[in-house]
Amino acid sequence: MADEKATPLLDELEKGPYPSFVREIKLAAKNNKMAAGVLHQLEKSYRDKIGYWKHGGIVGVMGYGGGVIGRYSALPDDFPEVAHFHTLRVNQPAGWFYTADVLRKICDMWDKHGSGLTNMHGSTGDMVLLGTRTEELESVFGELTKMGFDLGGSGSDVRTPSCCVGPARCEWACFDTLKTCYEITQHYQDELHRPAFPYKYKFKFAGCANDCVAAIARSDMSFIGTWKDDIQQDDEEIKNYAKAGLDIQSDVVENCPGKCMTWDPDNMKLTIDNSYCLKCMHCINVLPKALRPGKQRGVTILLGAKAPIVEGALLSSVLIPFYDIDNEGLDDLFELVEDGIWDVWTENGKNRERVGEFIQRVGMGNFLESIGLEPDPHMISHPRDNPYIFFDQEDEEEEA
Amino acid sequence: MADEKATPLLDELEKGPYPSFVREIKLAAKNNKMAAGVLHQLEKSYRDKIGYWKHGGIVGVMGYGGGVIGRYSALPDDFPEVAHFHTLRVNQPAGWFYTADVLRKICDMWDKHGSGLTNMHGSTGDMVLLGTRTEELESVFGELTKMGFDLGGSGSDVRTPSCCVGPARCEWACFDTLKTCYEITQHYQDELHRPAFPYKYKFKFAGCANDCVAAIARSDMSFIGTWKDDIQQDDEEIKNYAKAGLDIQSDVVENCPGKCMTWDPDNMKLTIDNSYCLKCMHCINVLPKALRPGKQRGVTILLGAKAPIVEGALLSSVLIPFYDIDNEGLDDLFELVEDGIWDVWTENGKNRERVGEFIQRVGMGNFLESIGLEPDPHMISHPRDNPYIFFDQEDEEEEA
Amino acid sequence: MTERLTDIGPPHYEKFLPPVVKENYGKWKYHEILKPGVMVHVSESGAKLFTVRMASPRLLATDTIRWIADLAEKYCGGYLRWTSRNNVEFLLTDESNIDPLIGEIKKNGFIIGGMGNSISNIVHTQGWVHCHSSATDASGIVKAVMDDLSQHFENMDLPGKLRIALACCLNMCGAVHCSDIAILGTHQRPPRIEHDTLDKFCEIPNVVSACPTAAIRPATVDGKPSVEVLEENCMYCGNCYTVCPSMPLNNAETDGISIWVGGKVSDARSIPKFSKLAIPFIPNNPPRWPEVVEAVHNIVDVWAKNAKKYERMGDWIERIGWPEFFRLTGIEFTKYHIDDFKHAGLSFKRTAQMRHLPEE
Amino acid sequence: MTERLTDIGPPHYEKFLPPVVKENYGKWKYHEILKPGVMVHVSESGAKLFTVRMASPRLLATDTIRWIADLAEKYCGGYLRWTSRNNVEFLLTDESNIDPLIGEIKKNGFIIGGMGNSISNIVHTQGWVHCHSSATDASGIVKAVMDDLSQHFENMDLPGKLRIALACCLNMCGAVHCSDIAILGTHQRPPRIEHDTLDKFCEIPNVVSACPTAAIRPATVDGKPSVEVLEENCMYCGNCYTVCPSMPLNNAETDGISIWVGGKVSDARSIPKFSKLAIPFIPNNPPRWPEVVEAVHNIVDVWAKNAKKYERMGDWIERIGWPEFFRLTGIEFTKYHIDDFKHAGLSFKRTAQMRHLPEE
Ligand code: SRM
Ligand code: SRM
Ligand code: SRM
Ligand code: SRM
Ligand code: SF4
Ligand code: SF4
Ligand code: SF4
Ligand code: SF4
Ligand code: SF4
Ligand code: SF4
Ligand code: SF4
Ligand code: SF4
Repeated sequence: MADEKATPLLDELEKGPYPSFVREIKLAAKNNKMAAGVLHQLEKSYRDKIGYWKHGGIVGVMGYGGGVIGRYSALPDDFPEVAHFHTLRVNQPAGWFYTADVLRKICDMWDKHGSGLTNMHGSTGDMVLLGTRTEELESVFGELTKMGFDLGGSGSDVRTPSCCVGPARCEWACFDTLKTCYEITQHYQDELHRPAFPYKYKFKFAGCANDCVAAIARSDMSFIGTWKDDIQQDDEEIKNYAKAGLDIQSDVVENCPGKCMTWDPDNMKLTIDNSYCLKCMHCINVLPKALRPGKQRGVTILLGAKAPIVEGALLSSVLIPFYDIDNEGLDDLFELVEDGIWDVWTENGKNRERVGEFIQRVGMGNFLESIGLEPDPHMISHPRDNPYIFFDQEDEEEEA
Repeated sequence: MADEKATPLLDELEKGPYPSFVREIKLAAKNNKMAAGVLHQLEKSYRDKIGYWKHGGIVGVMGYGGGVIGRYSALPDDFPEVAHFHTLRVNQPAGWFYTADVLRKICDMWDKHGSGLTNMHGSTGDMVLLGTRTEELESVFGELTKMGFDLGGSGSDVRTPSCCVGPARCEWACFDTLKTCYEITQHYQDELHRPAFPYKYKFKFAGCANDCVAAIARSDMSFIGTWKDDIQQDDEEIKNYAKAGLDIQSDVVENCPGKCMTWDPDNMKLTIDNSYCLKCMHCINVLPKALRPGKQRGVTILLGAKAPIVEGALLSSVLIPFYDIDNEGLDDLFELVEDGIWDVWTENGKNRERVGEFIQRVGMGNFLESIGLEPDPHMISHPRDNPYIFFDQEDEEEEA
Repeated sequence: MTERLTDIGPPHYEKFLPPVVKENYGKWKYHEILKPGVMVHVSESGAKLFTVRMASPRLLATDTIRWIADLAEKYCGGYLRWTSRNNVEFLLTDESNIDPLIGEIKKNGFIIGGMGNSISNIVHTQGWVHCHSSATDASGIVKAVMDDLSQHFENMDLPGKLRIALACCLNMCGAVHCSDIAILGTHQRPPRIEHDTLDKFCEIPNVVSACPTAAIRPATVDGKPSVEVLEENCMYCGNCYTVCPSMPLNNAETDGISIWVGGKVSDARSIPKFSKLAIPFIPNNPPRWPEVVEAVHNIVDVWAKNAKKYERMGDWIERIGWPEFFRLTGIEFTKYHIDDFKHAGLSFKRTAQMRHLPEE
Repeated sequence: MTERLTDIGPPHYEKFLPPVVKENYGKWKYHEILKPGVMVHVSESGAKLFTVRMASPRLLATDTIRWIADLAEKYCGGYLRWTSRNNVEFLLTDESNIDPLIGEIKKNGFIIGGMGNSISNIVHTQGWVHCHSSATDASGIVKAVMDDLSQHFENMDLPGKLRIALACCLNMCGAVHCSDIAILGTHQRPPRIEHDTLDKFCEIPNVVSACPTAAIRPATVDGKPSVEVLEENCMYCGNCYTVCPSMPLNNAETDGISIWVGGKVSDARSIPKFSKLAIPFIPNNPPRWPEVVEAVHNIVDVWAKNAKKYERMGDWIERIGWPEFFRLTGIEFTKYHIDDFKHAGLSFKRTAQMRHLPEE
């Protein structure tokens, strides 16, 4: 054990053009013992090719069941600074907008009470404050709430919702992602902080089918903006693109999954059969000055995405084909979620069964019935191809 | 019970332009009591909306475990003529070719020993002799073998193989479907007549991807003709089609799933990037005088199709991407089937588990290993998307 | 007495090949459909083989087979074949024989066609004529449906081939699961258990393990070993009945038919696919099943009117989308259409790509 | 003492929106990428908002955040945001501030880019920095891979967007299962059972039911209640460890990485899809995992060279076919690539449509 403080392996990762996390840990380690501890334990992990963290126990702030991930070093004698190394998940502002001011306040607080290390942001969307001791948790929480921040979710609760930048900066937002995200987050504060579900429940909001927040892949309830009427089209701008050398035929028309576009090169005229348009965004993406989503906008609401544990990964699938969320508001939705989905899932879901797995187990048809939604062919990519239909007894009586 | 012989409901089915099965039954019923019996029992079924056949017991000819389906009327008192009504499955000649002569001989025999009713043919491919009594079975069998015919399969055995008309009349046959069908049938006489498998095993042979015998949908082992080199192309004939008014662009090029064709209307020149051709047959189907399969021909062998019972229907999937069957012969194939597939399946398959279900249960990778075939990316539509890999212990030792 | 022959296999096909086929075996160059039901194959040698395709009800009396043999003798040197969809093919070398042959065929009440972009014969099964498993008859529905569609057999007036198949129970004999339109006999009730005989005819452990949904449990009824069925788990697959005669499923009140669409077998253009549920249930209504005839007619019509050239039913539906299929056909979409078997999740729409239907 | 606040939720986002955003909220008309890492959004009002996107290692020290805040104050009126892939976005209204800002960013060793057809930041997780479950580190591999690929972050020289993600175990935090390239920490051994503590820390029935393959059975070991694992049924998913700390899976000898390709999230052109297995296993080789870097580099290169404009990894592979993907990348195809989980059969090639590879 030559130089206890040497980190020859991690030092290798200070080299190279991309910003280095090792530089960050060292920066924090200058004034912060916990950061130094994590640096040295990590160097040992690099040497031994294995992690040295123990399964976290239940730690948290008073009255909350989530928001803190407990973490303990497996080698507390060697790295006493990180004997405790819990993280706090701090609910980010919708769209991840900050001011210089508020960031500095958080930094000051975290230097005082934690490791000085953060994740900006965690994969769910939270600001992750990386590493502190159990006895600091209440102080951190107190200072956060004073600044107007609160903790996000962890465990079997509503997880911190997140959204794309949406109408704040994007010309394609088909609904107000930030407002919806904020309002749903506020409405479900209790569900976010006090786990009462079979498993986690995530919300994500993307303003259009580009899905810049990966909602369809990683949220139990995914909101994706769309429209019903015709794409707004500016023929002059299309000509400009064509004149500037864009190959409308091969770049736009041939990539259209709806196969609903034709290009007349002689007249530089693009024609869209909007009744076949799948609202995929491709043509709009390529011709942002010429094409825009229609005016009759809303969301498609999809249900059930999750990572592979246990039954294999799922993508969300259509639950509500179209909802004019900005005009019709959230009340009906709250009702559907609370009195419908959560009620049924909480009542009948197995422990650690995400809502997507639950639906597959009980059957989408039964699930829809239990939450009071009509089956709609937009919910499926195709009808069943196996003949194993469970017929209701009632229906039979009628038919017989 | 007015007129015992009246069949008012069935009579309705003598009307209309399509040839009538009722007419056939009545025709036979003129001279044949069994045919009359089935007519009247059927009329009762039409009246009552239910079938009146009992589960068949085990009946058959000496030394054979298959080829006869036992059948008894559920109402033998009302319809004593069909108290027994067994069918014989007679192995058809490959390609369903007959001479007038041989048909007449079969008819004479069947009038004597059976109902005078047939199915030309059953869905597996057999000539089905519809309805006789247990005590007639040996006589029928004796007369059939004298004419050079034998029984087909039933039960857990090799089922009667069948094939498309192939090189006998079709210009697109990429291998000799009739010869292969005949030789495999002859080679597996024992397996065809003496059930020794977990369940049935069907062979079907189609000369090209049009699959005129539905091999990929209903045979455990499906042979489908294909080629490796370039489509044979006659540019003059293509011009003729175009001149005659065929729209090569929309009818041919735009329907090509390989997206590998281009049409130059000015020079009436069709160009195929054969390296991307999927051998789907479409362009050849539309331009039979101008395009033909390549010269380097063979088969793709696929495994596992079946109807839905129990685990859901399966289509066959690729086992051997390409095999030059006409030149390399059947010996290697017999070895693979007998010492490979059947050995493993018979040893490890569950009762009533088709080979396709068996492969899904044990895993294609393991199955290939056990039959000694190398994995090939042509066997899959895509690699796994779930992370649940069972690593071999051996591999790990090496890698560690 | 002569030796008892066994395991001789089928006769060699060469015995039955007409001379023109033997001479040109593997040497065919191209073919042309001359008119509905008539095609010619031309060999590299220039030889020609004419085929006349005749519809058949499949269930044939020996007298009809003799009549067919006579025709073959008169016009085809005695040669003929059946097709994989149970039609009869007369194989001629003398072109001038075609029309007289067709004349005789029609005179006897048979029709010709089924080639090219038409509806060919309905592949089907036994039904009430022979099978113990059936939820409906086979031949009767086939006759009624084909009477209605025979103009599409006799003409080539469709966008592409249309293959209809019928199976009288979920065992699905034939390739009905991959048909443009599949007509399927469907039970709606769990098996009736004949406790009296069950122990005698069936091996209880086999019965229990036969059930894919584990709905069957051993039970003692009136002192006898038997089984019980958890009715809410039963999906009426009939697998128990196949292994145990004392558990019949057929039921005059509740048996009937479901209709499936969009399957195919060929690899032409698109890959093979299964048929998907269109109509979950239509009660049996013999002798002519008018509701089934009407339902099939409607689906064929809507497809024929809307599909592009060469577009099989399934490819057409994939292009327009299932919501549009249900809208155009007027078929009701119900919870039964949504899969709830093994791979159900994969049939949910896992994308935001969507066409909104016109508001009506 | 003041009242303890709870359930206040996050601050309202409006507090942090720059004035130009508030004024033009929902009124943006179009955008243009001006150069790598710099874009402008133009409002219906004519107002312009410039965005400069800076790479971030995600793991940030407070001092770096303060430096970022300082830059925002100096050039952006104090306003900035983070993106959904953890990059920093400076929000400017004064175009002339762009270059000085970029100058300061680069001086401090950060880079800008990640826009348009480029590689953006690698979404990733905790690894050895914080998680108990990890089969590999996260940040270290990300750094090594991005060092190698940074030219594709700083330039828009690719056919389409390329999204890489990393998760350090099969729990797959982040959306790695739908990434163009996913780097996944992978265990290869069943859990070690710490029989001493198991009864104390874990509820045995929970542990038993947590296993998706039913590999875990209750057992008594040295007189203590514990469990045993049927090793041949274990697929190293780690679900048992999640519910029971006494069953760790990590193993310095056999842990490592698998590589997955062709997933996507957006609905643009094609629908979202899962990533598929490319390389089943690469051993851990810290600090710079050269084999992983090389493997990712190769896949990116082959894709960049062969894909058409806008063609995401998965769409490209679907066009050329998986056999061609394996041929072009030189990656070995093994039995591990063939699915054997729930929906395995659906990934078998159920068609005779086939491209034969050139013989080499
Ligand atoms: C911190 C974070 C990773 C990161 O570095 O960003 C994370 C970290 C953990 N995740 Fe996660 N997950 C994080 C986002 C995700 C995501 C992405 C998302 O939310 O968009 C997913 C995939 C989407 C999903 O929910 O399916 C995800 C899927 C999982 C799973 C698998 C769940 C499943 O149903 O398949 C587990 C296992 C479990 O829940 O038992 C898991 C469990 C965990 C645990 C709590 C470990 C455990 O077994 O208990 C990790 C704690 C690590 C630590 O020591 O800090 N984490 N986890 C992310 C949360 C930060 C935040 O709040 O912003
Ligand atoms: C006669 C025939 C129908 C017809 O009218 O054409 C037929 C009739 C029966 N089939 Fe079949 N199958 C017939 C071709 C098929 C086909 C088509 C084929 O072979 O190409 C299939 C679908 C392909 C397949 O094998 O999967 C087929 C799939 C079944 C099944 C479901 C098997 C499965 O694995 O899913 C059963 C049920 C069983 O085996 O227990 C079955 C069972 C039966 C039984 C034996 C009924 C039973 O439960 O034991 C039927 C006897 C009916 C009777 O009274 O004559 N039959 N059966 C066909 C055989 C005639 C011939 O030899 O040419
Ligand atoms: C005679 C027969 C083979 C046999 O050994 O008996 C046959 C014969 C021919 N088929 Fe077929 N096919 C025959 C059953 C099939 C089947 C099997 C089935 O229907 O169960 C299929 C698969 C159907 C499916 O995909 O579901 C089949 C799919 C084709 C196709 C592809 C059609 C498509 O577009 O998907 C072609 C090509 C074409 O017609 O352009 C084809 C083409 C042909 C050609 C043109 C081949 C040739 O050059 O000789 C033959 C005349 C076609 C016609 O009738 O228009 N044949 N053909 C079968 C006639 C059945 C009948 O009586 O109607
Ligand atoms: C800033 C950000 C949203 C946010 O709230 O943070 C964003 C912003 C924009 N996205 Fe995005 N996307 C952002 C994450 C995503 C994601 C999510 C992800 O990567 O995890 C996706 C889905 C990726 C996938 O499919 O796997 C995403 C798929 C797209 C697409 C569709 C690309 C495609 O061809 O599949 C577009 C359209 C385009 O670029 O032509 C798009 C277009 C855009 C536009 C042009 C929208 C606009 O008009 O403002 C924005 C600038 C694009 C750019 O960077 O080139 N954005 N975008 C995210 C930046 C992440 C980063 O730092 O790199
Ligand atoms: S998801 Fe759509 S609305 Fe949201 S940022 Fe991306 S492109 Fe804009
Ligand atoms: S949004 Fe997509 S589907 Fe609609 S017209 Fe544009 S490219 Fe086609
Ligand atoms: S499968 Fe091919 S070779 Fe056989 S008859 Fe049909 S078209 Fe001809
Ligand atoms: S055979 Fe099919 S894939 Fe090949 S060129 Fe012709 S249409 Fe295209
Ligand atoms: S489909 Fe069913 S009822 Fe019809 S013949 Fe086959 S087994 Fe019998
Ligand atoms: S019909 Fe099928 S599901 Fe119902 S009890 Fe019998 S085997 Fe089970
Ligand atoms: S992916 Fe696994 S190891 Fe990595 S943070 Fe998530 S749970 Fe922990
Ligand atoms: S790692 Fe997964 S498969 Fe293995 S024992 Fe644990 S839960 Fe079961």
